Amino acid sequence: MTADRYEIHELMIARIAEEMTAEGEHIVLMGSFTPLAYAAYMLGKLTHARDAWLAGYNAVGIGPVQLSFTGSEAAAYRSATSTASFNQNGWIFHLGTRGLLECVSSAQIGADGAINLSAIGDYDAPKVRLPGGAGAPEVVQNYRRMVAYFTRHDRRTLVEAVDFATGRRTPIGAAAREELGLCPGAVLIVTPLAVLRKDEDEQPFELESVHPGVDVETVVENTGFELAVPDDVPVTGEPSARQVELLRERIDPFQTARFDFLTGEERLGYLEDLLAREWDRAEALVEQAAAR
Amino acid sequence: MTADRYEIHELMIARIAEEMTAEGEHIVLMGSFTPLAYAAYMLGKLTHARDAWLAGYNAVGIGPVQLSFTGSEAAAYRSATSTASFNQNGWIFHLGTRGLLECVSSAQIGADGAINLSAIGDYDAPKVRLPGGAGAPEVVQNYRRMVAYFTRHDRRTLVEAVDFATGRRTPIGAAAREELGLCPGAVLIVTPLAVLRKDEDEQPFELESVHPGVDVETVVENTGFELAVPDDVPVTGEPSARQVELLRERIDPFQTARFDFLTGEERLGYLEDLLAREWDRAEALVEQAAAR
Amino acid sequence: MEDLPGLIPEGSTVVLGGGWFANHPMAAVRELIRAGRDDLHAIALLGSIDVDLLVGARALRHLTFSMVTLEAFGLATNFRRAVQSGELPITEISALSLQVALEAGAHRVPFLPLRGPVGSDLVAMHPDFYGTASTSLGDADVPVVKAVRPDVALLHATRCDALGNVQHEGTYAMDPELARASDRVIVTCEEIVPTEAVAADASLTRIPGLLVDAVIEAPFGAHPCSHVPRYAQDAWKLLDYQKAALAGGDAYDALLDRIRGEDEESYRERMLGDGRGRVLEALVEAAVVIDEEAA
Amino acid sequence: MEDLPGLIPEGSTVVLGGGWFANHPMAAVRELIRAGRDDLHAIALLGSIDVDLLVGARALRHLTFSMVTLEAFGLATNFRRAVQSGELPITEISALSLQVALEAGAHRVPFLPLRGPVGSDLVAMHPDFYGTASTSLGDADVPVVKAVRPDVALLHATRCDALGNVQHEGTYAMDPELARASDRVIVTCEEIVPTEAVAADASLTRIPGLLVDAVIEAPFGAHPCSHVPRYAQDAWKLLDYQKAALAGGDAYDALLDRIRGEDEESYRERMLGDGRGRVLEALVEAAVVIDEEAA
Repeated sequence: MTADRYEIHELMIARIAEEMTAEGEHIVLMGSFTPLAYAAYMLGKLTHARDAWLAGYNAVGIGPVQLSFTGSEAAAYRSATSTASFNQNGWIFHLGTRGLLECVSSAQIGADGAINLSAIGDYDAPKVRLPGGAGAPEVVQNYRRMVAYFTRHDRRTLVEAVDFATGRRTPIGAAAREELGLCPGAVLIVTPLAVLRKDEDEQPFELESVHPGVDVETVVENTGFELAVPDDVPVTGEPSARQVELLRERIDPFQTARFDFLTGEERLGYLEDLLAREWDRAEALVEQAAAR
Repeated sequence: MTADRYEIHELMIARIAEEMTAEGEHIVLMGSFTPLAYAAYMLGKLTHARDAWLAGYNAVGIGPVQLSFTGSEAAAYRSATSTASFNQNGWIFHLGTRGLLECVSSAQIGADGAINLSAIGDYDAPKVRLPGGAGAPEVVQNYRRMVAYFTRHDRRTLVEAVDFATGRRTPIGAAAREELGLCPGAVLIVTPLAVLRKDEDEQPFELESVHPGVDVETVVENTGFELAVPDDVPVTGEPSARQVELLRERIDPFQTARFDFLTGEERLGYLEDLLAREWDRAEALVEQAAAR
Repeated sequence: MEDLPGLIPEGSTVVLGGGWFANHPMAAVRELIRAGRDDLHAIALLGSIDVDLLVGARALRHLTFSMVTLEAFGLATNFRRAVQSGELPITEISALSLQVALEAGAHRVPFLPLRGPVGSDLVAMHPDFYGTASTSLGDADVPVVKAVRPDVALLHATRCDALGNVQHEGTYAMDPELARASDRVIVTCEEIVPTEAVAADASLTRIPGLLVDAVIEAPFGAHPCSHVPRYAQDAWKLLDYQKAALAGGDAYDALLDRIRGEDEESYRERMLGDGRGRVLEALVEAAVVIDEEAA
Repeated sequence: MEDLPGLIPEGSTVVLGGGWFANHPMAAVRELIRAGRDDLHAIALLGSIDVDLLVGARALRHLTFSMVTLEAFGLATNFRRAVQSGELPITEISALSLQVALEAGAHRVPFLPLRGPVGSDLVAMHPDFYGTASTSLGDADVPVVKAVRPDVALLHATRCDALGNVQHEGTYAMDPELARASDRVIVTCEEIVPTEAVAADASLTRIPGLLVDAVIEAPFGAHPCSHVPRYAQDAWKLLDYQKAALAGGDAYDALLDRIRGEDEESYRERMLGDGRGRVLEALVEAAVVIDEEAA
């Protein structure tokens, strides 16, 4: 049953969660701060991918954790069935052949699927120095599935060529990947307007689906690189009522996944609000303990 | 105070224990079955090298353990301050630069310090197939000190050239070793007759000391390779009364370190005796528990 | 604690433990700022306020990193400014490659092979770090990274004993590998305990004492970062920090002056007095694992 | 338990967990003998009765090892005879190099560098395993070993859960790396427990369940080897074994026939009945750590 009302980030989460499968030997790791992706992992784990393996920080085999700025880490350890150093996890999951799904959110993505997390403008004299890619350069290369998600779909984000390729999945074609011993899997882009995918190195990104109410023209106009548009473009599936309920009540009651959709000015205020609720919850616990 | 009475293995243990120092960043590991060496490690740890680091099995930072066939492993874990897989210990201690003292007991040792733990006779059609060297090939190369000990000193054991070099410390000279980033340190041979040492690749083993009552001629006659004999050969220091007491009462009450001095025929009977005492101790515990 | 900076020789390359907002050695970072250091080459795997504070206090002459970010609070303001202005020379290395390079340092080998970031522009940019190997076994063009051996590792842990054994109950990131790779290892910890307490749960010991040169007791030593399961990140003080950094000028100078004018005990009183510390502890308890059966 | 041999394809390369007399997967070894296997390539890091029994039962077509010995009980009789007669083809590799080669397999890289056994005759004997590498970073002639990726890892543990998480309380040798290196991982354990029991002490989990293909409950599954802290090695039964092996002929055939004619439950009754198991457990308790203060 489709939800009567949902927000766009909930649709994106549900679409990304489709990529979560319960393939036994693969794992999904919570790495650098990407709350929308985390919500998708948890949603998959609570619905169609109950046997999926999750990890975060040094905790491996964790349960689905409620997202919060101050609680996700603690919940990960409380539910973990094992722990391992970043290096051990790096070898086995990130650099091995056992990574299932990696979501990245970069400043730019290019026609070739390259992502820029380093610098806008000249690398050596940047207009904006970005945070850097953490493990994304290796991870987009070695995981089974790569999803780049963006909270805006425009020609400044989806560009012909990125200013700097912090990471690039190469090759992309399944046959070429398998020949090199790499896991096959397309590059997926999920935005507030549409889902794009690239299956072959020599072919452009294809428009996989447009979200309800979005017309194809809008997507093409706002994409800075050539887009293959099939004759019949499907509409992205909407989240179910149950998915939306799980997201709002269980997975992300503090709405951390909405965060990236705010403008810079809105953010700090939203954050203060959200943190006030986390604080109240903790303070209530302290008061309860004092009362006992 | 020198002990009034001691057995030859106790003298050998005390001499090997001298090589135990408490150098902070170095460690001594109990690996393959060499009870005489273990006794030396424990003796050092209980006397002049109290700060020494010991490890055994996956247990690191262990206390001095009483030697027994069935108890050393359990005692190692009970006293451990950390654990690590063989690979982690391999990298950090064996293959790193932190191994202090490695004792080996091989079938043969050559004039060049090579040890044979693989085969007597032709390797491909051996007269006696030996156990193999475990980690000795890497360890004799990378540790600070290498001691080869033998329970007999004869020309079949100390040979001009080994039938097969399972391992060989190379180079031996301190300057050449340091140039390669290897820990400096001589090759020492400790036998029931004497202590031999080799400090330079191009120089033969030198007679460092003879044990009390052994004449130099006997050592030379029973050594299968050229031996440099100084004008004045010192006598090996005898174990102190306290050392012998520690060995007999604390470290090795079951006398496991005597074991290698027995002939093949004597061994199984000796072992049965010794094991009967270990069994009695455990059975008494079961009976005590039942009585409670 | 005041002796810590003296253990770090002039010009040292210092690698910082922890990752993201978890368990950075913040008490040690503050102490370096109090000592007026301006000579350090920091290596940060997944840096946040640790790096931004060192940059803001002009303690670094170079930074090697894979990421520096204040995540939800925004870009790392001082880091961004200093790189954009050209004031801070940087070496950007992808995280897994940096991890493997430090592991190579720990293993005392000159390089390690890995399934590397072949499509990244960082590879061509750093040919002295990202290389290829061929072997007598028939391998050709295998991606490798060059070993990194820091002078000093600066780590924070849950508890240590006098022998230097180090236990983390929660996030330990790659602290064990940093300890193995570095010539000198300095560990601050929530508490120093008797060795018997360490031996009682030896599987929690992440670093054996023989690798450790100094242990220093520093309660709340990761604050405002988290030290789970003891306390959560102090998101409120992180927000205050970011506001001061964004304001810059006098506001940020005042922040630095307060740190320089107090010791760690005064810092704890200022930051965690009036029961705030207990709320940070309660946040750990308040964290929710979703009941899969009920969901 | 009876299904275990079916999980190991014909001709598999099988790496055995444990080391010396500690924690070899002996119940699994016996089950392979019961199934009449004669097709296996065993890899034994530090083998003892596990290898000698497989060789004595003619289960192996090849053996890769660094050491096989019955230690105090003498040379491994069947191993020695089979190699001396030329019946058993072997590949002898030094232990640290074999460990590193398996780690290379685990890391999915073709080789790893290490400070190798350069003086050993084994190096020249196996140029397809011990190699050298040069790199674009300027390294030349760095010793390396070729990756080893076994088909199957056969391990014994203290407890597992249904998700395949594996905990060892005592000796785990390099079982974690064997699990990572091998395509299929089969673990016997003293007991299968609920996942909550595993999560209660997650730092004891040596192998995460996603690497594990099958877990099988096998109490005393390491016997006559040790599984500390549950039970010590059964030196008395090891001595019986060696006497039969030394006698050879009918005596050793009778030993094999007894194993083949029973299941693991009968084996436990025969070996550990009448309270013998409790004594093996008491031996762990009887072990002595020397009091350094008193000594």
